[in-house]
Amino acid sequence: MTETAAESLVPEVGGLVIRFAGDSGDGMQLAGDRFTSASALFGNDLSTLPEFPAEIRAPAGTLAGVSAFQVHISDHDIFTPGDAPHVLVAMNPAALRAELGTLIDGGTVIVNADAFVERNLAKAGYDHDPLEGDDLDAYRLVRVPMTSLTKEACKDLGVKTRDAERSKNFFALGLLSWMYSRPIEPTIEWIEAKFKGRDLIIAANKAAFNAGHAFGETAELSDHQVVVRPAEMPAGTYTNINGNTALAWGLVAAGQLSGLPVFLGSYPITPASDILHELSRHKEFDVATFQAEDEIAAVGSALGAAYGGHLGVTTTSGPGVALKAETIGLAVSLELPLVIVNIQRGGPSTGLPTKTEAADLLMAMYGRHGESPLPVIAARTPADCFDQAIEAARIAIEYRTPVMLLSDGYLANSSEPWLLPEVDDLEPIPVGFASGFNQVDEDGNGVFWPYLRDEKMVRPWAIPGTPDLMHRIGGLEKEDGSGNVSYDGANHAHMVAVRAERIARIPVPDAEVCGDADADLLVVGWGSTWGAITATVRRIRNGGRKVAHVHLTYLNPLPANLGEVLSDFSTILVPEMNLGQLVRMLRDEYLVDARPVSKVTGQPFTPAELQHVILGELGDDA
Amino acid sequence: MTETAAESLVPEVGGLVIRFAGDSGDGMQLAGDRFTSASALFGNDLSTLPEFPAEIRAPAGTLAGVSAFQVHISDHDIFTPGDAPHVLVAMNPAALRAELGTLIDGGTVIVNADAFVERNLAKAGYDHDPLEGDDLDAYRLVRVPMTSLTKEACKDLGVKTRDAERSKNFFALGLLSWMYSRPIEPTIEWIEAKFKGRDLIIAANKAAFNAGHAFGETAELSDHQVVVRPAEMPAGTYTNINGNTALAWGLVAAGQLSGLPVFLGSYPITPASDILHELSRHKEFDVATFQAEDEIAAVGSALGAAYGGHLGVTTTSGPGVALKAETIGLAVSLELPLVIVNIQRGGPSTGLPTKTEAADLLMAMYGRHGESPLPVIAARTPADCFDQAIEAARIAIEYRTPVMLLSDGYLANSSEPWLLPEVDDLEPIPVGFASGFNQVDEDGNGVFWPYLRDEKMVRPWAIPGTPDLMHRIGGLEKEDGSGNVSYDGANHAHMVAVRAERIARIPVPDAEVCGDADADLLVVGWGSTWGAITATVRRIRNGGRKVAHVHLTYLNPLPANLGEVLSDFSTILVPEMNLGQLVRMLRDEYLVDARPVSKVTGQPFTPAELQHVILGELGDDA
Amino acid sequence: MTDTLLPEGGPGDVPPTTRADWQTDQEVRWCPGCGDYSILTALQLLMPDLGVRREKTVFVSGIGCAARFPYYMDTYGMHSIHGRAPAIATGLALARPDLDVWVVGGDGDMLSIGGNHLIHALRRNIDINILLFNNQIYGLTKGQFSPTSEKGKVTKSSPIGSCATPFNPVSVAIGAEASFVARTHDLDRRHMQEIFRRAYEHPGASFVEVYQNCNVFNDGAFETITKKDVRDDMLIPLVQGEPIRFGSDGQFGVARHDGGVRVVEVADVGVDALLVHDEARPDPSTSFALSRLADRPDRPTPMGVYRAVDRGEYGAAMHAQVDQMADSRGKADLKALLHSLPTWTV
Amino acid sequence: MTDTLLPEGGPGDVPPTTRADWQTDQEVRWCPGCGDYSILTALQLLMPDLGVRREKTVFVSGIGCAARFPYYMDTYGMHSIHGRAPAIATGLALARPDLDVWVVGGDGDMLSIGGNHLIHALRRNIDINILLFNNQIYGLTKGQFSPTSEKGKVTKSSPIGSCATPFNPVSVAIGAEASFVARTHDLDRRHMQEIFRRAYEHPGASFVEVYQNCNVFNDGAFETITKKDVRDDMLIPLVQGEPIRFGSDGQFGVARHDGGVRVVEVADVGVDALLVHDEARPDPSTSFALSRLADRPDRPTPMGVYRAVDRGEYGAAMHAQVDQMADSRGKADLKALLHSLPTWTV
Ligand SMILES: Cc1ncc(C[n+]2csc(CCOP(=O)(O)OP(=O)(O)O)c2C)c(N)n1
Ligand SMILES: Cc1ncc(C[n+]2csc(CCOP(=O)(O)OP(=O)(O)O)c2C)c(N)n1
Ligand code: SF4
Ligand code: SF4
Ligand SMILES: [Mg+2]
Ligand SMILES: [Mg+2]
Repeated sequence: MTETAAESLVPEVGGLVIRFAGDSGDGMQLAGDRFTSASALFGNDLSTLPEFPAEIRAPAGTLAGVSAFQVHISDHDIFTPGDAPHVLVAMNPAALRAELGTLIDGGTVIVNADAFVERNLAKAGYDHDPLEGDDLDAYRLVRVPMTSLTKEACKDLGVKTRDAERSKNFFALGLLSWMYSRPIEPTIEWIEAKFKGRDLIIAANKAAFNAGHAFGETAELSDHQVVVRPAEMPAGTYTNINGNTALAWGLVAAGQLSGLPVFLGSYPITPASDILHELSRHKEFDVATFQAEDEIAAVGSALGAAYGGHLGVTTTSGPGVALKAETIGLAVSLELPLVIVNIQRGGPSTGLPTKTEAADLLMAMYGRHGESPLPVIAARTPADCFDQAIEAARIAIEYRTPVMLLSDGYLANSSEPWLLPEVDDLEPIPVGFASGFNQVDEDGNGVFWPYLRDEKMVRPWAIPGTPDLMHRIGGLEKEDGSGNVSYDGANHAHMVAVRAERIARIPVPDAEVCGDADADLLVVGWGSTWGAITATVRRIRNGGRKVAHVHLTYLNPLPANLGEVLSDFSTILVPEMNLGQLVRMLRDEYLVDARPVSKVTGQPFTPAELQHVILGELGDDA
Repeated sequence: MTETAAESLVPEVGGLVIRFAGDSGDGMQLAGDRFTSASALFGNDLSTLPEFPAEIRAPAGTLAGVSAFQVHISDHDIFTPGDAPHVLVAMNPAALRAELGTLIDGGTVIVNADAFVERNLAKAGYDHDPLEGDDLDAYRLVRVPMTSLTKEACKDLGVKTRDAERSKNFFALGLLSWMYSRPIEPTIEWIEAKFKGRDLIIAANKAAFNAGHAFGETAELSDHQVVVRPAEMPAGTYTNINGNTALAWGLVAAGQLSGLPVFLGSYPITPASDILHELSRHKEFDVATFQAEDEIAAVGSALGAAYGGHLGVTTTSGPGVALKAETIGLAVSLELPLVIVNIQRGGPSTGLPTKTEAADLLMAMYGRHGESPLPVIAARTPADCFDQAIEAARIAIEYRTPVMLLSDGYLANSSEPWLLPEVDDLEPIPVGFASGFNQVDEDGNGVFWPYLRDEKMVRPWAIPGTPDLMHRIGGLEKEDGSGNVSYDGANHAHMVAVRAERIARIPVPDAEVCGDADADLLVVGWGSTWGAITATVRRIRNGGRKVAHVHLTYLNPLPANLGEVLSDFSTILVPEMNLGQLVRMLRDEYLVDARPVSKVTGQPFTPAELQHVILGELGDDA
Repeated sequence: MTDTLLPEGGPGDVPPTTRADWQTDQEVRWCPGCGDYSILTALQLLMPDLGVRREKTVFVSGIGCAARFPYYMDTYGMHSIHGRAPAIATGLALARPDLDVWVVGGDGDMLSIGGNHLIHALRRNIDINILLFNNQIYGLTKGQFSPTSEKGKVTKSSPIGSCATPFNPVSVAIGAEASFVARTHDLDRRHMQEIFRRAYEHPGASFVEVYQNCNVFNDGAFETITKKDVRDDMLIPLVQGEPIRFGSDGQFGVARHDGGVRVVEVADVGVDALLVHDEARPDPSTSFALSRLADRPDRPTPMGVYRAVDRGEYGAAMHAQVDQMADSRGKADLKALLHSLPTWTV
Repeated sequence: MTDTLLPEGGPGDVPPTTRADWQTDQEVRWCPGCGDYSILTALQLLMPDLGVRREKTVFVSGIGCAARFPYYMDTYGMHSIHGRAPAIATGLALARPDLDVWVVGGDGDMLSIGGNHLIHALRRNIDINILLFNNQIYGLTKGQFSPTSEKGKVTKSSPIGSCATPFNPVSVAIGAEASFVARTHDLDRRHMQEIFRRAYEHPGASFVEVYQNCNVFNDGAFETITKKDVRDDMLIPLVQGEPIRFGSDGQFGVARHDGGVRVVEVADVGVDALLVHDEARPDPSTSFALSRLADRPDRPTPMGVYRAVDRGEYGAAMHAQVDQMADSRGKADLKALLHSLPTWTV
């Protein structure tokens, strides 16, 4: 019905960015999430950006307590949660005050008018009611008494008033669903499934949702109504996925593809904990999760399991990686497979734990004593976290080395439609434990040398339990080949070189240039900036200017062709959510005058910001 | 008497490198040390290189158990323990086998012939007696039955035979003292002082020493006798100092110069432990040493003490720095003074704990999560450890920041004559704790803002106990100025920039070019390579070729003029005891094609090695 | 050389303070209903009574909900990093024996990642007051089991139950040579204050476990023993020198049994059979036995001071050594130090 | 997908081994006279008796003299980093319940830097056998005091004596919920073997403190109790089910006293007054009390198994959960997992 209406009457727009904002207790993450799901099922391309306070329950009604969820829906493929919202839903004055600045000029503000009472205004730091003054003159204001209408809708259901009030996020969702022509059914079904057995809650949420929907229809809001048509997307089955879930599933998949049990040693930390949570729910895949006493024990237990022939994994964020450094160094020396996942967040120190940043790249490269090189790879989108988790495991297993996989708070929590891979198409990861002698001693007897290398410079993985291959490994320098402790200087120099070379030699795909290969300006990125850079490059090229983009998944070793690629461009810009880290690596490695574009505000780049910088660089302020 | 003889008859040489080698239990470190002291008192310039096994008492007689001490004495100023020994003292077959390769062709080998018995030969892996075959044809062999002569000398003293045998290192020392015309008295006095109260030991050691001396005189060794005249050195009082002692004294001095009590939080680790030992002996300087339960507690306790207004210091080696990373990041965020000393050793992981390496520079720079910059400085000679300890403390206190001070195993244990500074000439370190309000609130009342910065961007150090200035600090991002917790993105970006800039702005002395400013080739070094580079550069210039040398004490920030300096040279070589770390920083920072010269054998560069590389570079294989 | 005097605190007598003096201008950001509020109140109300100076008081914490504590006390304070507060406080307390150093942290902060620093601070008997807010859960990271969570606990990271036996914090502390060990709970302000005062007065390390309700992720964890209506029958007050007795009518008591202790009915055994509480026994065995009475917080649980012995605190010994060296060697003389190895003059 | 089978160890019955089978070709590099040698010998001699497979046996250690141990046992082994062996062994033992995992380390390794991992491994009751070689000193770093060094000990880092009270490792372990706790010493091979065998047989974490002489940096630390001529009067054998009695003529015994235990003369109190040793008491209080008998190794010290209770080991519970999920959900199906959130098809 709505859909028919939409198809016939409602104006279409290509894309829309909506930001739900309210108090932490107002359920905005849920509302945003549901809106997103409905949009996904509707067929839009989309990208989300949840943002929440560091406190569990920051004081109600305050700026600190504001929780927001931004979703960008589109009828074509998109890469970011959008430059700036077109629509802001503000459930209370604090949300309005905190978030209004993000809205585009002329955007729509939908407020829960009931919440604009003196007490709340004061808590938000308003000395007047912004709904009355000229604060909102530049916007289209939609005042909706959401609380009272929700209560009204629930009044005959036997729900306590307080509980009824709680459903106001569903009222908002209903209203938005009407305004932006989202399908109703998925939400109704979700409510019924989610709250199964709690009938009163189901009833209240459904009533609130329907009331919101009806409000849109009956109030004179039809001039606000627009529709965003489904995007044309490659055929296949999709699911809406965030980075942490994708990463967890990637680890499960890596276990299946290698045939190895997965052992996750982890210690909770924002924004990585959800990977631990997700994996702990999938033990049937032979996934063991061990919540250790700290990060050192987490990585230590994973390394112990790896020694035992499991796929050892540890997940954490920056502070945890710092603590793991010594043990990672041991793994480098032991040449055992290990996957270390860093979901980066704002630093230094405790920093901004719930905000995103990507300032741990140089720590990944150099954050250990001695020469202790290891492969570093980074995921670029939420769904890519799945692929890179498998890739990290593959490199770790194939090359017997700890691998650092970088993601960040933005990828972790934001979501996008993911074209599900065919499980049977996923490449198996060959393992091949050592099973017999690999050397003869002076007397002609078979012996096992734990550091005898193959053509890839990889040593055998001989796991305890294997008859005859008993051997000892350790962090003291060892003689190449025999693995015996060696204090010999020449051997040490050799081993230092071998450790460097065996990592440097790992083959990684060539860097691909997207956009105009003949442009003057190249943008080089890594990690989650992919979305913003891709969107920006498309815009600039659509605007008729030339620009190229290389996005690095492999940070160590770098793609073999990268130096050559870089040499083709006169200007190289490197946007990073740090003060310039990859850019240092590029300058050092290739002696090119790559320049940093930094953002460290706890939020991802928007295409608008990058566009501004790049056009400025191209000599155009447009 | 000896001296008269020396003056009249004995041929002079400009310099001499002697290597004492024996079993760990043979007392070679002591013999070397005494020889060094006597030479120092005699007025030579000198430089030493002690080397010992990782085991406490490696199995007697084996190659693994060999302990060696190399000393270079000279009649002019020198900078290294020498390219290769002219004289090798080998107390047993293992020592001969392990060390012979280091000797120059035609060098002198002095062996304890008594030790060359079948059992010992076998332990050393000889299948024949090298004293009999042609093994030593290229050398001048001096066979001395040291054990039996020592026993003979002690036989009437009432010393047990076993104990008498133990004195054979003094026999060797006596012999060497005669051969190389060292004064006798200092050693005799030292024996008497050291073993005070243990008369039998004194008697045995003196008897052995005198017997060794007499053996030189009576045996026909006078053709081996040479003298190394005192060096011309600047006037003043000297002492022979190793890097760890100098560093410890520098910390004591920093306490005195700042008027702050020193608090050392430390956990034992080779080769840093001796700093803890030394400082624990000087509590009267208001130096507290706290042996913590681990490195994290060590740095934590030092940070706690720093918060309390002490000069907080922590000393460790690479594995310890890795563990301290998270707490150092906190110190960066808290902007409190803290000195972190890293006596680098061979890595990665446990690596070669008793050998030297300098591969922790990039960890010092980048080994923490988030953007967490801190000043990094490095000592270049044993005595320089004194100055740089003071400098590290000065920067930490003046700029309220953790400072990383790098030394290494070579500097730690080797020694050189040190022209003692006049204590009164040492610059005081101003402190200035905050004592009053620095801000007024809206009501006009005085308040204290812990993050209000002065013109150097430095925040006040307001220590507990100060009335009125109560405030809270922490690792969460804080609002600049007020220091209140702030999750604001713009403030975070500002603070990240401020933290970077306030370190980048610390004024450091310009880089000085030594050698030929108009040369084509510049050698850039840092840390303990100073000696080898300086000696090399001198040799090459003496050979009529042009070469320049810049040695960096300040690694972060780098000297302001460094880019300009580098741009004057077409070839830049960077010798480092790692695979190339400073060279990365230089390439990145200045886009110059600086190239690494690496050595990671657990031993410092020798001038001969560097000379070879540089001359090769200059197009000359000579 | 400069002379940098450490501040002495304000002059003269300690000025009287009120609760308000101990409150900061920072919004308290715990969840409404969190047990942390009442602990904060208890301390803010106690401080004026203790007659201490704000500027001489420091709160050091790690990371967690509990560890937000310093922001709300108008004293000096450091919100440090996860698990490290006891180590940082150790350095501060050793450097500055003139200060009152308090350490606050959660069960994750102090028993999981920070367990080692905690036991070493207790062993060394550093003069700090350690308050462990035990809510048997990780609050700030939104609800994973902690080292004090009961076996089988279902949480985000243990969807079908945790596999681990929890620590008993009092047992851990006693096993680690703690000289002062006590337990209290967030629903009894008066008891908390009494215990905090005792902790404050104790020379050396004081360890106080505070049962604290996390109403968001582990609501009611201690209800079975601390709720008003069951409290009398479930909490066993430890009173120095008194037979250990409890129950709404004093009908229960604690008596020794097979090397440990057990709950008895006074009517069955008689008052004389009850264990007389002596927190100051040099041998910690009885205190340890008391800690085993309740291996889960649904059994009668002793509340109060389990152990309080004066065994000399580390800082005093450390400073005595400084004095000893100063006395035996005279005034610190840098020049003499530099000349203490053999020297020669050119 | 590949099918990577974990090895099952050699086929069939366990082949008999001799001591030589357990020796590696590596030179043993402890100082001559070090107590570590006799512990090594004890284990190498015991292993054939235990009837275990070398390939199924793993020694994991940290760093220190003691931690060199794995190099000398011809089994699988890892010489890891300082303090972390219990954590690494935990991962290995959980991943591979088919292995016998032993952990070896010194007092610094396991009680100083590694204290936290140790107590958590004990609490969780991981199925590993932990041997702590306690020489009350840091050997490998050449002689600093350790957390078990007596107060006042003069070492390189404590030139006028250490200020800290030491840990009593047995008390620490019991306070940390250890299910198996024992003490033995390097001068009594037979006793060591008996204790190591018990540790091996115990399901869950076994903790064995071995008094070990460091003849270079702390020679004779245990002489006052372990030397042949004093041993009978100074070592108290703990024998399950027997009254605790010792002395060259059995003249001494141990009896309960004021909640703890004390040494008595049997003649004074009679045999019936002696404490009958029961390592299996669920309440650890008596075992704890026994650990307090000697607060320094110059007083009569119980040797043997202080505590041995079966309380379910962590790994079994963990693997049961894997099976439980597998049972309830059927065969792991990656495709189903990827389709477990709402999907739509284009
Ligand atoms: C090094 C490090 N690891 C992990 C975290 C994440 N983290 C913050 S608080 C916390 C535990 C909180 O539990 P608890 O200490 O019991 O305090 P509560 O929140 O329950 O008061 C964790 C794991 C962190 N901040 N730093
Ligand atoms: C992270 C780290 N810190 C410190 C050290 C130095 N270290 C090696 S062994 C050791 C302690 C040795 O004492 P203990 O564990 O008692 O073993 P022992 O040598 O006495 O057998 C220390 C501090 C290290 N290797 N790594
Ligand atoms: S999460 Fe729990 S402990 Fe944390 S503030 Fe909320 S109620 Fe308190
Ligand atoms: S230093 Fe001590 S513990 Fe280490 S090997 Fe020597 S005697 Fe044994
Ligand atoms: Mg908690
Ligand atoms: Mg030891």
